[in-house]
Amino acid sequence: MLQPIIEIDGVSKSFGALEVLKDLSFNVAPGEKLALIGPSGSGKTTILRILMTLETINGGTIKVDGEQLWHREHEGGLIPADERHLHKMRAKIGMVFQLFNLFPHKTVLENVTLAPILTKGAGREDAKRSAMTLLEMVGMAEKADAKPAQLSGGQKQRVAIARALALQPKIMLFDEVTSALDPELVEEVLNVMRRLAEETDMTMLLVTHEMSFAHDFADRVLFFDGGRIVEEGPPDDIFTQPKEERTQAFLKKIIAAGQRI
Amino acid sequence: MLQPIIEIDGVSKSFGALEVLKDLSFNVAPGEKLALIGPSGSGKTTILRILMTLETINGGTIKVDGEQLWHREHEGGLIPADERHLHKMRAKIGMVFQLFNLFPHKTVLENVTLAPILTKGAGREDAKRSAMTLLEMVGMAEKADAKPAQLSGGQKQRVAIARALALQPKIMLFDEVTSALDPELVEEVLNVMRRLAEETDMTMLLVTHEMSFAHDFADRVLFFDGGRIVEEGPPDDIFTQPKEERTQAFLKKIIAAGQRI
Amino acid sequence: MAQWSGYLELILQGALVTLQLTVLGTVVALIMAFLGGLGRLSRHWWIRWLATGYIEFFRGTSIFVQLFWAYFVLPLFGIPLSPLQAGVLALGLNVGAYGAEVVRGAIQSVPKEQYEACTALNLTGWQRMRHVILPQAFVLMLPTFGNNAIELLKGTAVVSLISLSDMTFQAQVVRAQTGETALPFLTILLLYFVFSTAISTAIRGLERHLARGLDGTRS
Amino acid sequence: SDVRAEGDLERLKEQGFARIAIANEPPWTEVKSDGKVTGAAPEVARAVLKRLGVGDVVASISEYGAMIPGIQAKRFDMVAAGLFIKPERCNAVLFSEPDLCDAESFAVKKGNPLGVKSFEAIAASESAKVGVVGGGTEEKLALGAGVPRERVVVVPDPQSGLKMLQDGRIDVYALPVLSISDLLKKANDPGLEMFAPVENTPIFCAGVAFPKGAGALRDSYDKVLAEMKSSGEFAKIVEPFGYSAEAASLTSREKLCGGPN
Amino acid sequence: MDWDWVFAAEIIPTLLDGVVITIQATLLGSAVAMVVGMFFAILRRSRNVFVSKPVGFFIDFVRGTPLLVQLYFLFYILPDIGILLSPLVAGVIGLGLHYGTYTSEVYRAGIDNVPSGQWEAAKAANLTMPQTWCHVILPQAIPPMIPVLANYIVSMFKETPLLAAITVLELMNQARSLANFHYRYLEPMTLVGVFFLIISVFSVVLLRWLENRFKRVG
Ligand SMILES: Nc1ncnc2c1ncn2[C@@H]1O[C@H](COP(=O)(O)OP(=O)(O)OP(=O)(O)O)[C@@H](O)[C@H]1O
Ligand SMILES: Nc1ncnc2c1ncn2[C@@H]1O[C@H](COP(=O)(O)OP(=O)(O)OP(=O)(O)O)[C@@H](O)[C@H]1O
Ligand SMILES: [Mg+2]
Ligand SMILES: [Mg+2]
Repeated sequence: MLQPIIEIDGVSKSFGALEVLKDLSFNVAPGEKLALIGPSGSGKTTILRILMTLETINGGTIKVDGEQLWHREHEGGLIPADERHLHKMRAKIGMVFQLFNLFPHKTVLENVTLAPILTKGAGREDAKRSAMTLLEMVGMAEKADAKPAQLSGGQKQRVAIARALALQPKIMLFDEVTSALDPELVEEVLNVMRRLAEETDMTMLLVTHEMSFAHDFADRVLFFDGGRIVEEGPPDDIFTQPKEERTQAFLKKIIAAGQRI
Repeated sequence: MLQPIIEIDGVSKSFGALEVLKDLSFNVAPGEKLALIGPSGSGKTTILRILMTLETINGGTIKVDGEQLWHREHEGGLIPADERHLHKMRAKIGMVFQLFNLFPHKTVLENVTLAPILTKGAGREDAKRSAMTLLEMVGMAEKADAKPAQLSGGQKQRVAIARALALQPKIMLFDEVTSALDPELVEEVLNVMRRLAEETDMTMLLVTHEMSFAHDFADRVLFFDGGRIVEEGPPDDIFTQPKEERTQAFLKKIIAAGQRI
Repeated sequence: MAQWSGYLELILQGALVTLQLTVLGTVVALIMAFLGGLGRLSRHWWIRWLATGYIEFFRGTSIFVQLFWAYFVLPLFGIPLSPLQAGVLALGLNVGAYGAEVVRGAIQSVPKEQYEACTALNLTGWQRMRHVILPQAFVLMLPTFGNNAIELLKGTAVVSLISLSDMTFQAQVVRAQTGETALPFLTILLLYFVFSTAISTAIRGLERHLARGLDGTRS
Repeated sequence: SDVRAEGDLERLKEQGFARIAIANEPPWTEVKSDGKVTGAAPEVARAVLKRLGVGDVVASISEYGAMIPGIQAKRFDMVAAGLFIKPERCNAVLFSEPDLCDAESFAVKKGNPLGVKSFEAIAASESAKVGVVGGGTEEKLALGAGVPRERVVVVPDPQSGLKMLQDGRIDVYALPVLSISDLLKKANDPGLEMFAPVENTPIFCAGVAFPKGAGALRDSYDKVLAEMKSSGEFAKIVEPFGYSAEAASLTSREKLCGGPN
Repeated sequence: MDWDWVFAAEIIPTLLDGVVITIQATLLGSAVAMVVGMFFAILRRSRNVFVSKPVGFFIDFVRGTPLLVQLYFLFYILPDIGILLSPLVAGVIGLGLHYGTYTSEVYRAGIDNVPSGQWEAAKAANLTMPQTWCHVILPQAIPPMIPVLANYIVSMFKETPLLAAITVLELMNQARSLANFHYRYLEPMTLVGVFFLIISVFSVVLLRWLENRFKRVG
């Protein structure tokens, strides 16, 4: 088997007294499309935020692309990573947020070119050209000069995807990227993500409440509850013949709420 | 036939250039339970707000309980009513709002007793006693000393109903009183209103999107579109064999959205 | 050093005057803030004008000019004010003008649904203000009122310039007696800080007391 | 206004005290640490008023410049601060006969490094700065001798002026002899010395100032003052403060005002 | 007492000299306040409590005590420890420090109002801290601050008369000096009031404009 691109090993995380992740371990293979599902508060977002270094961890180790994420090797042991190391590691990872988090004072194009110019020293013209290609791909090229405030939610999210892609990360993290959207706008964003999954060999981690999308999209599904992995497997298994009681109960509730799986 | 308790005659209302009500006329009999239904923006809320004197009218006349609402008779003609006249007329009418509009700085009990004490000069103890009877009726007696912020939406709305009843109005206006509630809380409010409809002979005007409730509750249904009455009749007729095309289309859409009628 | 205790007493006498000015000034400021703030929201244009004129004039000109005017010029028009009266009046009117904008802003930020509920309950305009709008708006006003009170406290130092023997003035006197500058000034700096801390603590306490239940958790 | 003026003394008698303005500039005027008002000028006024039947004086400390406006604004009944009798002041207020006389002096750094002996010398020097008390006689002397405005530093009170001389903010500090000696004694600073009398300046004599229109009161005051001067009581009061009783007798108000007042 | 037009006309040039100093002190004081406020805001956010707590206390202290006394302190006491400031410099530092405590609040609020998602997006875009501040946070935080900061400049302008206490010959001091000299308070004080009123009417207009201009970000 290939060397995993993400190796999570015994990670724990608490907010104050609340233990959100408990001795969590799993790997992700390069190019794998992984869906994280589970009830609210089960820790899905927290994992993605830890991978993006937006939250620290309390215990365990994480390797990304063969290198420690939160630590540096030093005289045989591990010491906490410094900002320089984190900066280097972040270059491998991109993230798309539930609430888009576009920069409101910059145009669509500037949102996409900002990071390449600043962090990769890309030339202004080069950056623009690649940005336009990406905007083309997400169907937002003709809005390049608009400000985020002038866009619909779905359009914003497509720009946010282009922005994350502009750094050419090896791993993309998507945290409920459609849940803040009006129902009629969800599909346009999912379409972009479908194309992305088909056309690139990027590793993708997806947190979602859209079970049917997770089903189509993922190679493998992890079902979380209470900060632990309760069940994992290919989507066909998880969604049609879940083994664990908690998974069954969760899916039942989803179906009762009117979702197709 | 009895003298109508509400006589709306040729009323028109505009917001700026937008004509919201167009030469509208209809009567309401004493004790009648009337449901107003229709698509969004058709002017239903506006009628209730005009009856509650929260909006002025641009033309036509309204009589409530045999007296002009927005005018006073003067030397044979009609002149606009002054605040004193409006104050007198408002005593006949109570209203329950979509967003409850409880007074957040007062307890549940104080919310209910405030108006009787101030406007009817009720004694503090008398007012409390009647308020407790009303809170009993809406099932909120044990929360008498809570502040609104400590209540769920359904509880808030039940208090709001008790508050409106405390002034013993002849007419009660309900404007989508359940549409801001979580689905599981809707029923508790509708139950209170059902009891109210059965046990009192108050005149009630109800704006709602809950077709099945309108069906059970109302003696007569008015279907509005574009500021006019398109069709009216007993609920059985309107909901099961609507004559007008627009009514049919509206009900079809409602059913498609999953509502029972 | 024995003498110093006498001087300290002098400064404490000044502190008393400073407190007196602060309390009386705050009372005047509160009254003016409500008059001005409600006046700006009046239905009558002339009341609105009057209130706006008051607010803009007193916020527009400096407290110093107002103080010197009250002290030296008003007597020429037959309104002789004692230094204390002039100080209280100038400080109260000045801070009241700032407070009026706070009152107006707070009243306007009470949602319009609250007004509508009052109409539906047939409350009169005054009842609505007194029982529904002001109690809610007051909580919003408090923090800024606290800041205004501290501004007023600091403003009292300026009245030493019209020879009212407040704390700053007494520090000057002590300085003239002893030739010692650092000690009296450091003493009064400390006293002012104690006063302003007392004000902000009191306001925070009041705020907590009034806000109780407004954002309470559901039980 | 004369009708009221006749009543001035009666009024003072009735209220039992006179409001006087002082400057807190020893030995002219001084507030002790226990708040007691003393100094040569208030002591003289106190003794005279006692004989007139007015029990005591109540003093407010004021800038020199604010004293005459203060009298005009009826803030004080009189100024007993050692205000020099000068023609332009005689236009604004009524003076008693002279009581305290003193010559002008300079406080300078040890050895008078700039060698200034007159206001003209200050004017002639390139950069010498002279400190004067706001509204005092020295300000007019300095400006009159041609010292430019920027080099006449108006100090807010006597003590501040001395501090500024010590700190080198001013080069010369001009005040009457007795004031400077008192300040120097208190400061006990071997780096400072006094130069007196200042060349080209007369001996100045001060009197008590009354509002215009209080002529009757002033005349009664003068009468008692004259009696005290001849009985030697006057000398007993002023000489302990360092003033010469004789100097005051060598001149008169008429001479100092350059005419009747 | 009656208004004397001749006297009023005579003193206007002297008062204008004072206006120049007043404006100078206001502008310099504002510049100090802007910079100092920024430092206060940043230091108070520091994670090191040995920095944030003392700075917080200092800010509360300066805010809670009168500027007049602080000016006395700067002018008359600092020389004892060998720091001799000219009157205008002491005044500008006093104004700047005092108002710096206000502007630091404005900066803090402005920075806090930038949604936390912006910090996170910047991190996800792998920007460094300085890049995040310059390209993401400050461009969003500053525009809404501008009207508030301008408001404080106007307040400062109205407090410059305090500098009279440390012998700065600004407008108010010129007026007092004239009043002392001529024994007339009516005209100088009234004229000063009129000057202040004129300037603040202009500044109200300016402030309204700034509020409209910077109301919307992006
Ligand atoms: N910054 C924080 N401080 C305190 N608790 C937090 C914080 N962030 C998350 N939590 C808590 O951690 C737990 C896990 O949160 P997380 O956001 O990872 O859940 P999730 O699985 O993404 O849920 P959802 O489906 O609702 O987004 C929750 O109980 C949440 O309240
Ligand atoms: N204060 C107002 N100013 C301007 N337009 C208004 C105002 N209030 C209502 N309208 C407009 O009047 C029309 C009728 O509004 P109304 O609220 O009466 O509709 P409705 O039938 O209650 O709709 P809904 O079912 O959405 O509540 C709408 O087009 C609305 O936008
Ligand atoms: Mg989540
Ligand atoms: Mg409606």
